[in-house]
Amino acid sequence: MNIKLNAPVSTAIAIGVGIIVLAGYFIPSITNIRFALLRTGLVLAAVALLVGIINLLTVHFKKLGPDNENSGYSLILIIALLLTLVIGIIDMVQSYMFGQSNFQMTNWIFTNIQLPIETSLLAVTAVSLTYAAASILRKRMDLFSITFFFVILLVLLGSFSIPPATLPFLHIIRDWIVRVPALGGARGLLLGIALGTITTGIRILMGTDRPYGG
Amino acid sequence: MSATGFTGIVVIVLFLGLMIFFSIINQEPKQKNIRPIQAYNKINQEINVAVEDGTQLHISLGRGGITGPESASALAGLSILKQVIEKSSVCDYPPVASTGNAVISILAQDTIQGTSKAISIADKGKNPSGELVGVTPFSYAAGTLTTIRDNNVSANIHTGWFGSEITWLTTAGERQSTPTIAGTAQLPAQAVIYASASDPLIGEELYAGGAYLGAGKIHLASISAQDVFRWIIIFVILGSVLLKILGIDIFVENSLAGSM
Amino acid sequence: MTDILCPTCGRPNPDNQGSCEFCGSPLGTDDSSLRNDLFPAKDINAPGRHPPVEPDDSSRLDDFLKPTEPAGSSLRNDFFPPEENDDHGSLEPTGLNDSSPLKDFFSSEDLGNQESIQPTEPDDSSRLDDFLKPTEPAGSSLRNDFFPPEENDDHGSLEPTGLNDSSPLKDFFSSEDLGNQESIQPTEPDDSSRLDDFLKPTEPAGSSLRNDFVPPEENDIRDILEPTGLNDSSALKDFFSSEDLGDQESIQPIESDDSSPLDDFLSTKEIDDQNNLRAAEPLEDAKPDSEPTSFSGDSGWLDMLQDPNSTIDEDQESEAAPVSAPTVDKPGTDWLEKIKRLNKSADEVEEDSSFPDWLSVTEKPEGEPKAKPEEPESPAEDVPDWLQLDDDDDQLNDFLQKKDLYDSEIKSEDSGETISEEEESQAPAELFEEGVEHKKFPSWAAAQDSAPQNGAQEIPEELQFLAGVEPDSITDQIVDPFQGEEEEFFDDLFSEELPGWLTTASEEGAQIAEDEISRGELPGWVEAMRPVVESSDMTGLSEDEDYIENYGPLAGIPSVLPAEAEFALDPEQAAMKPLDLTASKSHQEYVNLLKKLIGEEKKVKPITKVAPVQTQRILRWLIAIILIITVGGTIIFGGTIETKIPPEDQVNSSGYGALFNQIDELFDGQPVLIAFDYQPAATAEMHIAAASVVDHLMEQGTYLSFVSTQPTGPVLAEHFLTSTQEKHGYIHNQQYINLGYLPGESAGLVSFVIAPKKIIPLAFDGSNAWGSPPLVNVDSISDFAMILVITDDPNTAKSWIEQVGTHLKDTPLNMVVSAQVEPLIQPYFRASPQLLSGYVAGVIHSLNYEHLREQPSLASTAWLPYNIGIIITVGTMFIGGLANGVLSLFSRHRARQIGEIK
Amino acid sequence: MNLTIGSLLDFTGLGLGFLFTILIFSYLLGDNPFFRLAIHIFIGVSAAYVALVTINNVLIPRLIIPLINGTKGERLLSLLLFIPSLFLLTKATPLRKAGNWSVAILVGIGAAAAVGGAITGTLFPQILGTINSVDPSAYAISTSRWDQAINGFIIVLGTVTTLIYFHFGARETPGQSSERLPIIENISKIGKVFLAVTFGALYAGVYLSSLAALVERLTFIWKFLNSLGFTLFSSF
Repeated sequence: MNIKLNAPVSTAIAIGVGIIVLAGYFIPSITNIRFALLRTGLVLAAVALLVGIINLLTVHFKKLGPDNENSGYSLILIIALLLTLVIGIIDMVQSYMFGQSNFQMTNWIFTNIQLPIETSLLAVTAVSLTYAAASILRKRMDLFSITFFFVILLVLLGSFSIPPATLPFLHIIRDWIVRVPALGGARGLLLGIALGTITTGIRILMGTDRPYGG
Repeated sequence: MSATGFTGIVVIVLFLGLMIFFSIINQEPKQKNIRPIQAYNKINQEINVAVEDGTQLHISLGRGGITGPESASALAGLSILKQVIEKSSVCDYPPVASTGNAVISILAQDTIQGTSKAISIADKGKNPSGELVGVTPFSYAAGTLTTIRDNNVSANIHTGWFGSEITWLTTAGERQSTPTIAGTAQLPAQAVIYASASDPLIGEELYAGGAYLGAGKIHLASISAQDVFRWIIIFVILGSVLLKILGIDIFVENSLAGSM
Repeated sequence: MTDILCPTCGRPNPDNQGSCEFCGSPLGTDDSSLRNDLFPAKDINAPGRHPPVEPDDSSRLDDFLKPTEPAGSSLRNDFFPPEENDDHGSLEPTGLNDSSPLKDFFSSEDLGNQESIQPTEPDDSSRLDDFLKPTEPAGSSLRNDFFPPEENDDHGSLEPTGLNDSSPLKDFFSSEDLGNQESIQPTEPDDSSRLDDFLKPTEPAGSSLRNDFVPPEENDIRDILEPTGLNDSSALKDFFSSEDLGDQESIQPIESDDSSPLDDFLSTKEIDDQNNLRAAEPLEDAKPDSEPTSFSGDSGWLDMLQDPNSTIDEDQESEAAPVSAPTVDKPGTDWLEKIKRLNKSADEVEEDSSFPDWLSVTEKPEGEPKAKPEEPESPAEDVPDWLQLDDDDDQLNDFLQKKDLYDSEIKSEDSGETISEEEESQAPAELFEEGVEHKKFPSWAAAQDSAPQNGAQEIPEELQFLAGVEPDSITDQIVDPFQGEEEEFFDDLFSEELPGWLTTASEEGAQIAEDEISRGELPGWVEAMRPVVESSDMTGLSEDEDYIENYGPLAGIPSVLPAEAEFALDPEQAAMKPLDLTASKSHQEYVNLLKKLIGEEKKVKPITKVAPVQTQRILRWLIAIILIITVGGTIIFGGTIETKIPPEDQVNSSGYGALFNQIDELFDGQPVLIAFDYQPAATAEMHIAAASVVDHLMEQGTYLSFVSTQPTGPVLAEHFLTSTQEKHGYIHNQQYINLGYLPGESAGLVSFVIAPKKIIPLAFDGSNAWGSPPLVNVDSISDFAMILVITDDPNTAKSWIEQVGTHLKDTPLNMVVSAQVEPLIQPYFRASPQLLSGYVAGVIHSLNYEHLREQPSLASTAWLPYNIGIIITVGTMFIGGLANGVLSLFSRHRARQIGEIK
Repeated sequence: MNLTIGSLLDFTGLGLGFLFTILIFSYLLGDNPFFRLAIHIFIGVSAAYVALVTINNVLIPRLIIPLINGTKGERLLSLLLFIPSLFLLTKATPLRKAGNWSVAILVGIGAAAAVGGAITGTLFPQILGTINSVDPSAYAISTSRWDQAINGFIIVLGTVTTLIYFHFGARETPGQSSERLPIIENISKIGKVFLAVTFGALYAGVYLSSLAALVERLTFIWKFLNSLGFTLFSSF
């Protein structure tokens, strides 16, 4: 076990907090402590988000400069970020000071810039997903891939329903696939993931994995 | 304490005991009695390629939060990151890391700095970034796209929590003909990874990264413990099913039911 | 066996003796002592026989440190600047504890010193003594030279002594280095440089520079490291690739501020530690054997040097002496001159161009090395030997002995004396009376010898030179002549010679070593030096042979060296001989193995990189065009289509049926919690799926509370209302409230379940969240009439079910989910403790829901293009998949055929 | 007047939405500066938006307001929260080491949440669900008994074989790669099929989501063009 002791405080904190929170899952009497800690975690996560955004800004500020071919993009990113932030703060002030609710300007930006972009990004994946599914057999021609490929086709066909061309039989097959074998496999996957999750967590609670700068 | 609570504690203690037991028993960490996983072989291979090629590895750690069960996949991703940094320390260009969650980003930076220091990459300019590239799932994916393209990336390793935005990352790798090793705990994203990544990590293979990349005894012990527990689960399921068929209501069910 | 004549009483003493057995006076005081220093006791010839004084490692080290440094620990500090100490913790995981790296480092450090100095002087101790002698006033100068000044910077205490006093010494060292590298290296296969060659394949840049400039220790270290652990050595690479490399040697003495080299240096250190650690343990025993071998040769010709007339043991006469004697005479002057020339000005660059000549000659051995057995041991095995040498070094013992002598001498001397004074005072009278007497020594010894003298004599000149007059020119000088050829040259040398002493050092080789020793062969590393001498002879320096002989200052040589020796041994033969002798079968195997390894290392592994496939892009375009045209066309021309209500039994067993029934039972003003837990990207599908459901809720007149565990959720909720439920015209705070963002993912959810008012005290707009009448009585999440979660993420869905669903009493938990979530949530709907009361999954369920409500909404509008999209996709996938499958089978078949043909 | 401004804003918004949709769709032709422009704006906007929401919904109500308006206990608690928060902020500065312990709190919580969540949220419920899948009485929505029994067994088989598929332990035979016991190897093949089915079903789901987005975007584009007056096809 690679136990280093040069960050004993952080390690002790991580272990201590972890054990209390974990115990809170199983021992009802300390549930309150667990929630207090969880709330602390929420606030800290929020602060961390600010740190992350400062980090994001810093990174792009660093990219500014004539020698970086992408500095233009970074500049745009910074402008977009700061502009939205300023508008949002104005909104916030209005909301708190003057009771004008619902962050209209921010929402406008969100609705007309972020939302279309996000939806478009997902829409474009339709093409990528079709391509990926079509080329799976070239990548890996094995039982797994063949099954995978035909199950995709079956489930898609089972979802298809335009009255004259509806295939009720396929609907039933699709339903059955989703309900039975897919569930079996998913349970196995989830149980396996749970096992992996538990060991990963326990390693941190043991202090052997210390990603927190320990 | 409820039956569930008691069972939960038993599970944890059992895991802890198994992990310690295996880490003591397995004195030779080099001796890996574990099935080969292609994706991890590929990571090792790609590290070598990056060294010889003067390219970078790109590791994205997903967007999972730290305060939920998603954290585990990000933490597993971090231990993979650590191993990759350690192993690719001879690279001219150390790996570049990207995340979509602020806490993970901080952790990635800490991991990078800690690891780099341990291996004495003193030149900070060369340090991998660990930056937060975007804060919503798709902005994270979009930011990571930029990272994949703008850096001299020879391979992409996506280990962490992703949703269907992983499609963008895996196909970006494919478009550039760079190998993509990806794994996540989110099931739909796993399906996408399976279809579009060149080397998918399926299910809990993601959590075995430390063991396969040589993070030490405790990681190997972890997967041994997982194996033991796997069989316990299997026997519990099969046993209970058998008893159920026989019409016997059993203890196991009562122990677990509290949480259902 | 040669005896040393006591300068005082004139009686012979065993040459491992520090002081005269008869009169007790130190043997080092006269010229013979110097010689002793330079060439350690011959007694060590016999393996296992140790000099009388055998300090243990630590004492040796201490001794080593003491005289050179007022504060012995400062040396250590130099080696381990503070930052590095900080790092120890981080190193621990690899198994190092704090102290071990230090120890290891020291051992390697010593090795480094020995090795690096060896080239000029065969004997560690004597070498070190020499080093120390002139440098002693400022011990730290040694450090300065070996370790870039920056390190000294870290230690205020050292600075004054180190930097101030050391300038002459720096000169000395710089000249030393120049000497070593320019003139001596070629003649002597320095281990480090040899190993450097080893490394080169992996390090494209700066390798030649390294050879020339990198302080010897580092070279050695690298040698040790690289073969054993390429992975770990990145830092080393950094170190070497860094621009400073070249400058370190030349500039360091002048400038002490640079910090980057320090880092680099540190990095190498750490890696060294690790590697050394790994290597150190197994090696403990082997060393003693190796040393003796090396001395047998030394002593032989030492004797001759010492006293040409003295009786020489038969063994030595026949073997050792002859070997060394001839080599001694000729090149000695060459070297000295070279060094002098180098030191004097940059003009030498031209002169140095002569090096390539002899280098090319030295390349001769290239062919030979392949057969040579010495090298064989794998890098990992090498390391141990090195370390061993370090630990129980006879040479060191010797050195210590002598050092003691020197110490006493030095202490008695005025520390304020100039170096030249010191040197003169310490230098054996015989030697220095004649001024050039040192030329008597074999070239490699002489070179070493000359360096200090240069330092002493040419200080002013060199100081100027070092002061930055032409540091670059030196760099150039040194770099140019060697770059390409040197590598090969040293490679060869390495392959030949390293084994010589390494193998003997190994336990396995102990016996062989004994044999060799008894035959009086030169040890490998001494051997290593000889070929250079020889080569220098051949490279056009040989013209100097006559010259040397006839030259005034060397006139003494004929009298010093027995004539027989010259006849007896042809230098070329001498160079070859040990190679033959050391070749055993196992060695041969090792050589082959190592060669193979090196060869593989050099091989450029083709990196299989698939070129971006053009067809891939075309296929993507094709898919995109097909999809957009068909779907877009359907949107434009298609309109809506009539679909049928699904059969009743199907509805009853479905999630949407259950949800519909529940909502139908809700009434005016009942609080309903809606979680907008999808990401913005999924807006399209979620709007289609949820529009009808939320519409239904609003129709029932429920009071809606929106919450989200995602930051974008609150605005999505607003967007949802404005874009899909415009007709209801719900007003915030009156018919609905947006509670906003619930941070902390599932943890936040758990908190919210227990105390919603505490967790979200304020609504999204900052107003009181729980003030409106329908919510006044809501104290826990169970007080809502219904919970509806709209999500596209199976884990969010699972979190809600596990964390919230389990805490609900009578409140039903329902969901509107994306199609991808359905397989994962439907078991909760079907299982007996029904945690999920109802759900709508994707566009398909939504259409059915709309049918149930008999109010077509978004799903009905989107249905036709959506289904056209599905069928087109299925077609594309099928055709594409089939084509790819056939292609894949075809290529497999072809591959198999090719395999069969092969 | 307000109406005009409102409709102008609406139209600008639609125009922006249209523009960005086209810019993103241009990626289908290949990576290009327009696409990059769009995603950089997107990253900036989304980051700012999330920051705003975080400040507004977390920091202000939980950290600032209790400090100003709260009772003594609340103020104390907020102060207690303030300290690690401040240290965490050092992570954005060169003094980042100072924030390690704050991060350690988060990691501790995260690890515990992961373990606790995995045990209570996945391990127990999924085991129980698997066991109950063979029990017709455990079905809330009942179809035929036999049907359910058979399906139950298939689910159990799928769960167990998939679990076995992940078994890591193997025997190392010298000179060869590690191999698992033949029986495990064979069973895991069945597990692999179940996995493939699961992935196939999920993949189809993901695809349907993205297809819905595609339909929505194309509809939006069409609507926008229509609103611009492109009534070219409306006569059809």
